[in-house]
Amino acid sequence: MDLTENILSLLIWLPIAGGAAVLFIGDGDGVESRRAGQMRWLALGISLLTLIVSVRLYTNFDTTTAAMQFVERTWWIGALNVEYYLGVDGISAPLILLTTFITPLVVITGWDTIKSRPSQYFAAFLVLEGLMVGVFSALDAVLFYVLWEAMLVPMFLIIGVWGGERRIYATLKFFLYTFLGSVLMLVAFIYLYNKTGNFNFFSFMDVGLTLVEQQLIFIAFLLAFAVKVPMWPVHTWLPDAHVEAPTGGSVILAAIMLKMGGYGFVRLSLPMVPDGSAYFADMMIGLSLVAVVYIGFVALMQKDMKKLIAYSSIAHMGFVTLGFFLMWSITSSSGAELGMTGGMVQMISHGLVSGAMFLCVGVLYDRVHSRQIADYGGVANTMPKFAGFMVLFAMANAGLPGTSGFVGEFMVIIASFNANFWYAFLAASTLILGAAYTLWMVKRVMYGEVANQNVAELTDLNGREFIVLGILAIAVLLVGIWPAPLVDMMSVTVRELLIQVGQSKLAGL
Amino acid sequence: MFHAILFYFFSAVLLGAALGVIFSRNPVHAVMFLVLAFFQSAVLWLLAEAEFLAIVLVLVYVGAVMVLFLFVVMMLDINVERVTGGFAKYLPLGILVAGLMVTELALIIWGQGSGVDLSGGFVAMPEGYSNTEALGAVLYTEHVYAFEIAAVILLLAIVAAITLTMRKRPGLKQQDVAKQVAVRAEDRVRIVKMDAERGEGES
Amino acid sequence: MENIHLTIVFAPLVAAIVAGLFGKQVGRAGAHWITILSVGLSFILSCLVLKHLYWDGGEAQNYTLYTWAVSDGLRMEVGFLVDRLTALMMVVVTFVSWMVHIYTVGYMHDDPGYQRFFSYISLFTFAMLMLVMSNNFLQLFFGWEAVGLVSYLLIGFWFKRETAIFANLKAFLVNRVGDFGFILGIAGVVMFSGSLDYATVFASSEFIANQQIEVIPGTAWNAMTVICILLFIGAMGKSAQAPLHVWLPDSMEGPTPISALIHAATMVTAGIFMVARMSPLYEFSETALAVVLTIGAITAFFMGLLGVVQNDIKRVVAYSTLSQLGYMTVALGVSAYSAAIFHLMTHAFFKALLFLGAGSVIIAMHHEQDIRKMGGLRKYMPITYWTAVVGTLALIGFPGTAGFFSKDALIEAVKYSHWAETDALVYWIAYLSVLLGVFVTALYSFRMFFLVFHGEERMDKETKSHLHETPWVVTAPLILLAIPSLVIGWITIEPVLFGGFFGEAISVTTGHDVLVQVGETFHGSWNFIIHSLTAGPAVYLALAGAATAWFLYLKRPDIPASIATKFSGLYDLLDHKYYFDDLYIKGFAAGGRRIGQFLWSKGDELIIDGIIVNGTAKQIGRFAGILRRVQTGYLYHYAFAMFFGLTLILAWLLWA
Amino acid sequence: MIGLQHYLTVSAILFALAIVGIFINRRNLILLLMCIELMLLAVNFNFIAFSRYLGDETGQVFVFFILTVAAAEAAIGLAILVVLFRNRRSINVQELDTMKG
Repeated sequence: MDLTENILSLLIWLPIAGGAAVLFIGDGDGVESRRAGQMRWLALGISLLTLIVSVRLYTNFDTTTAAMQFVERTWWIGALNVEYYLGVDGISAPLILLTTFITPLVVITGWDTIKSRPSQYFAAFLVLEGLMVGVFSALDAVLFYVLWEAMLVPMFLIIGVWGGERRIYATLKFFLYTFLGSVLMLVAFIYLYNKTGNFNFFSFMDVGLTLVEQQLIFIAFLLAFAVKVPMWPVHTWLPDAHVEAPTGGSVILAAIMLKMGGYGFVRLSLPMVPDGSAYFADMMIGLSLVAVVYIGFVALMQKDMKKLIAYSSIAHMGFVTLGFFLMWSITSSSGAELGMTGGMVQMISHGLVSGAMFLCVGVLYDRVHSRQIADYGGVANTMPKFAGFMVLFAMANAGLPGTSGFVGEFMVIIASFNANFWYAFLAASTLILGAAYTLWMVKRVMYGEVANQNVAELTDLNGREFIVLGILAIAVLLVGIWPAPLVDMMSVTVRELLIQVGQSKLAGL
Repeated sequence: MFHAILFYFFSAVLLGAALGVIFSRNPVHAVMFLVLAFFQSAVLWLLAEAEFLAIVLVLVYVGAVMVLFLFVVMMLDINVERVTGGFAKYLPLGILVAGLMVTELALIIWGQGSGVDLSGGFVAMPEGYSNTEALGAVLYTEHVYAFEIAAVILLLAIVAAITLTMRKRPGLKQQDVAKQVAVRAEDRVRIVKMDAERGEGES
Repeated sequence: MENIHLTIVFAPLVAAIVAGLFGKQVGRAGAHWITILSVGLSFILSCLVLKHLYWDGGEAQNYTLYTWAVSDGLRMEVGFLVDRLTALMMVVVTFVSWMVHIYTVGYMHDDPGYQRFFSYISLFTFAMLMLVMSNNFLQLFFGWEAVGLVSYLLIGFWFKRETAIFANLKAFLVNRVGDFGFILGIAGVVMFSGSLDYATVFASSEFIANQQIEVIPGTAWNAMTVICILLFIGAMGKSAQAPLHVWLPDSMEGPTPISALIHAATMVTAGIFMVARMSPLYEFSETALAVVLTIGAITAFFMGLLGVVQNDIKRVVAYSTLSQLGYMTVALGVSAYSAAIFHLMTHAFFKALLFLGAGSVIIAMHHEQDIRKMGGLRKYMPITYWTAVVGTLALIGFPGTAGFFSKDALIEAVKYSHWAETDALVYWIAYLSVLLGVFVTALYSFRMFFLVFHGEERMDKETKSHLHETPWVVTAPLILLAIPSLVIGWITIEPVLFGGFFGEAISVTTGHDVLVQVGETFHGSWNFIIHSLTAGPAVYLALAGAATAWFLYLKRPDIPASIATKFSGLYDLLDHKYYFDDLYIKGFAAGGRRIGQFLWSKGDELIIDGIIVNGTAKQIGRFAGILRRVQTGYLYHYAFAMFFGLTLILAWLLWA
Repeated sequence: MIGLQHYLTVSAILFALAIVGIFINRRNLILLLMCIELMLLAVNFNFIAFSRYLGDETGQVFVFFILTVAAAEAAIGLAILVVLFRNRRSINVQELDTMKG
């Protein structure tokens, strides 16, 4: 089999098949048994293999074209013109790489911290990985929708089975929120199908639509994606889901699943309903800025570390949507691309940084079994290595230059200044708010005298944790110091997208 | 005419048997009445020249399913008195609903309510016609796929019935072949190293 | 040359990484050797660079190291611009840093975080060099925030101390308020010039100056003014100008070497450097310069005043730093950029000297910092004493010392500035502030000096018995810093201020060129001393201040206390630092928390989650609660419902 | 002439009787199952009648399948009943209300 021809299918089905295999091996006679050990190695091997395969996606990626690459196309449900149609461009390829990069780390994280049903846990993550890659590479609406919804199932189980005390509430809230949103997306797909006769994304993009149609479709998409991002005011599922999810679940949720929303906006909303998007752009910018400022304040007052990071995720994702919808407010010739690219980079960076932050909390939680800030204090005394990582990631979260967190924020702030001074003003307030909530937490958790017996008994990072956090730290710094490869990957596609979005579809009627 | 008499007679017995099913206090009696009803149905189907199904009904239904019913009824020690209480309480309601339904159906069947003419007789079959052969012809050609699925469903029913009713009794030794095959030496024998013990009086 | 630049910048980084990540492997000695050697290397190479640019007449170099990212035609690059301004800063930074490195060997001798400390200060040197050597706004911002990060880490170095970790958070956040303005300024630069590169931006400064921007809808402001003020907000944060000065005194919670390095000599001057670097932009906005001047004047005078009532030895020096930074800002405001940089340089030496001297005293006093518990240390610590004399004299601007030349030139520049004609109010505020500031500076400097080194010995016996001079690693840097504090002004005033040292690095429009006016009366350093003795009140004000301090704190120590009680209102105001801290902590910080709490509990939890989300769920639940009665669980009820439905359907078929 | 209508009538009455059976025997699960069998029988009657009326064997094929499914249903239903009885010592429907909302 030629690897590059079917690389996307491989990236989708390899982890899913691997997940099935892991499930089949099972836990043996418990967590300590030889069989469970083999199962873990298999899970890690599969995820690493997927990562290695995805490296080829990067090396063979052509950054000079905006066209879809690695295309695979065959009939799936012929009667309805549904295709198995895969392909990536500069928007989706980085996200796929992020997915394959994060999953092995999650597997390593769960290595010995998951005590109950580890095989099912790992299988869920592997299957989830395949589905997520599928969502990012699907170019057929039905395929996209099916994978989009299928993704909920493993995540639902991860939170519901391995979660915290209020996991049932959280997982139901998560499921209902996201499901409710995406059902309307299906309605929009069916409407477009009735117009075009197939489910191909490109024919959706080409079909002419009236303004009212575009507005309605935009709203349908908006609900699906805004929930995923999540945008204010449909964000309240996220803190709950994060708080209750196991560490790996939080990482995947923050690092990748939230990106689905942003990805949906650029892949579907903008090119398919450009006039509808233009119509609602001001509202989107408004909601994004509310997310940045309002959520920034809310994050300040969180007593639970995971909740705090969850809220900071919402604020950071506000930058993503802000960057995407700036283009109509920018009258000068430049800035639109910068905003869009900034939003994209912010997605990648947030994947790394928030994932790392959740891992850090996970490290503490595994030892003390508390997420409350008040239960800690002076952790740096007993866990110096960990403190180094935590401060680094906190700084990245606060958008310090030289870390990945800065790149996207910088681009978006500059672009938003082109649009309106006050947009930039409110967006830049994250510099203060982000630093305030992140570092205040660091102060209360890491610094000070050893607060209690639990902290005094903490042991520093073990090898596995060190490797995971170390890899993420390198990635965060690398993207921060040299984001050019990432930006180059996107730039041609983003430029093409902007041209496409710039053309009104009303003329196509 | 003879045909009509037969039809009415067997119909009457069929309905009587059905009444017997629903009103008998003893479940065993009820099953027996049900068997009777099936027999009458088979006869009526024969009258309608559906011989194959009539035979199948007797063989499969009466021969297998009804025996199963009887088996269960006899096997389970059911307190008849307790179970059949409250008999009369719901009778009026039942009769009301049933009566209403029969009336409505009759109106449809005998009236023109449905807009379809139902008054005709059956199509006469040509000479040498074999119901079994004709059924077989469609069953193994047009409906072969459904036929296969029906077979699977039956298999499923067998498996389901067995797994449902099988029970593991505590204290009963059972054999796990998978475990036997997967066994390793170190699971069986544990070599313990220890100092030799000294008995009393030794030094 | 490029390799030399790279070595200068990255040698400290490599050293920082080695000392930080492999601290255990290299050990304590390894950590200090590698960092000291690498920073020393940087210093020597920086001197070479300066020599190449000044004496050898080398060309300024501006090149790109690598492309960070390109998007939308905006090239975001990392590169170096090394001209004489940069080279001067490099020498100052690496020299002070080097001294501090050596000094640290003694000061942090017993600290368990020894390697970490060396790693941090080397990292700081790297960041500061990135800042000053940058040729574009992106890298400038990188360095800007990176020094802030290291400052954060170092203030909180003793992270067990509640006050230290409060101070470092405060420092970072206040700096972030400045950076908030700074990044908006950068965004403005990009918007109007389409580039981050200094050269391109400066080339289009005239274009920017003709642009308008509507910040408040309906009122068009000059784009250059908006950009310059936003950038200056960044400088206010970093250089601790009022009202963003509050973090600097608190930052004294960090170990003394870093107070000398970061919070006196180098990092806090980044704002001054930045404005000087941006002189081609600031020159196009009178309004922005007026803001700079006013803020600087206010800081110079009022922050100095606070130094008079402080009792912590380091805080006194910190307030004097604030005040001196105000002087530099004033110089920027009158377009005397060279004077600002000149004062920055001399200040770096003598303030580092004073801080390290204070540190030496603190070591000797066993980490006692209250000057009321010192006194008479002169005979125990002769080297520290004499270096402190040099530092104090330089600080008050005693004729002949480095501080004298820079400060006097600065005051002259204010006196002759164009503001006298264009805006008399601003002019007089600035001029009076700097003049009165001289008096105040002398007063608090000598107050501290006398209280520490002269007079009654107020320490307890235990401490007294251990008093002795500090080891050579501490005193050697003091001596090495005392030398430039004495002579650097004498040597360099002519080329730096009047000799066009900076060349094209600093540009001043003709009408603003106040230093040319000052330079007309300049005929050599000796003459300059004579001139200021005869012409200006500044030197006499300084002497008066010193005399007052002698009178109040040595001769009649009872008077200050009675003044404090007599003018208790004023004293309270000063003691509470004009209530800025209270305003920020009770106003902004607590207010922010209250807003957060309100939005969270009322917005998120009550309205969105409580009413909308769970409210919907509850309504559905209530409805279902009614419906569930139908579901009795009895099979025959369901059967009945089915048949009932069937009957209805039949009826519908029949009659519909 | 005995025709479609007659058969349909018989089946309708049979069906109605089964309903009555379900109503009055609402305590005995076995009888409920039997009544369901009766109903299926009534349905089969209809199929056969229509098949003959229209001269199309498909109706009878359907009956064939219904018989199959009914057999499966009876087998599984009875198995469930046995398990139920084993666990509860009763097949009284009124005690089986775990589905209560």
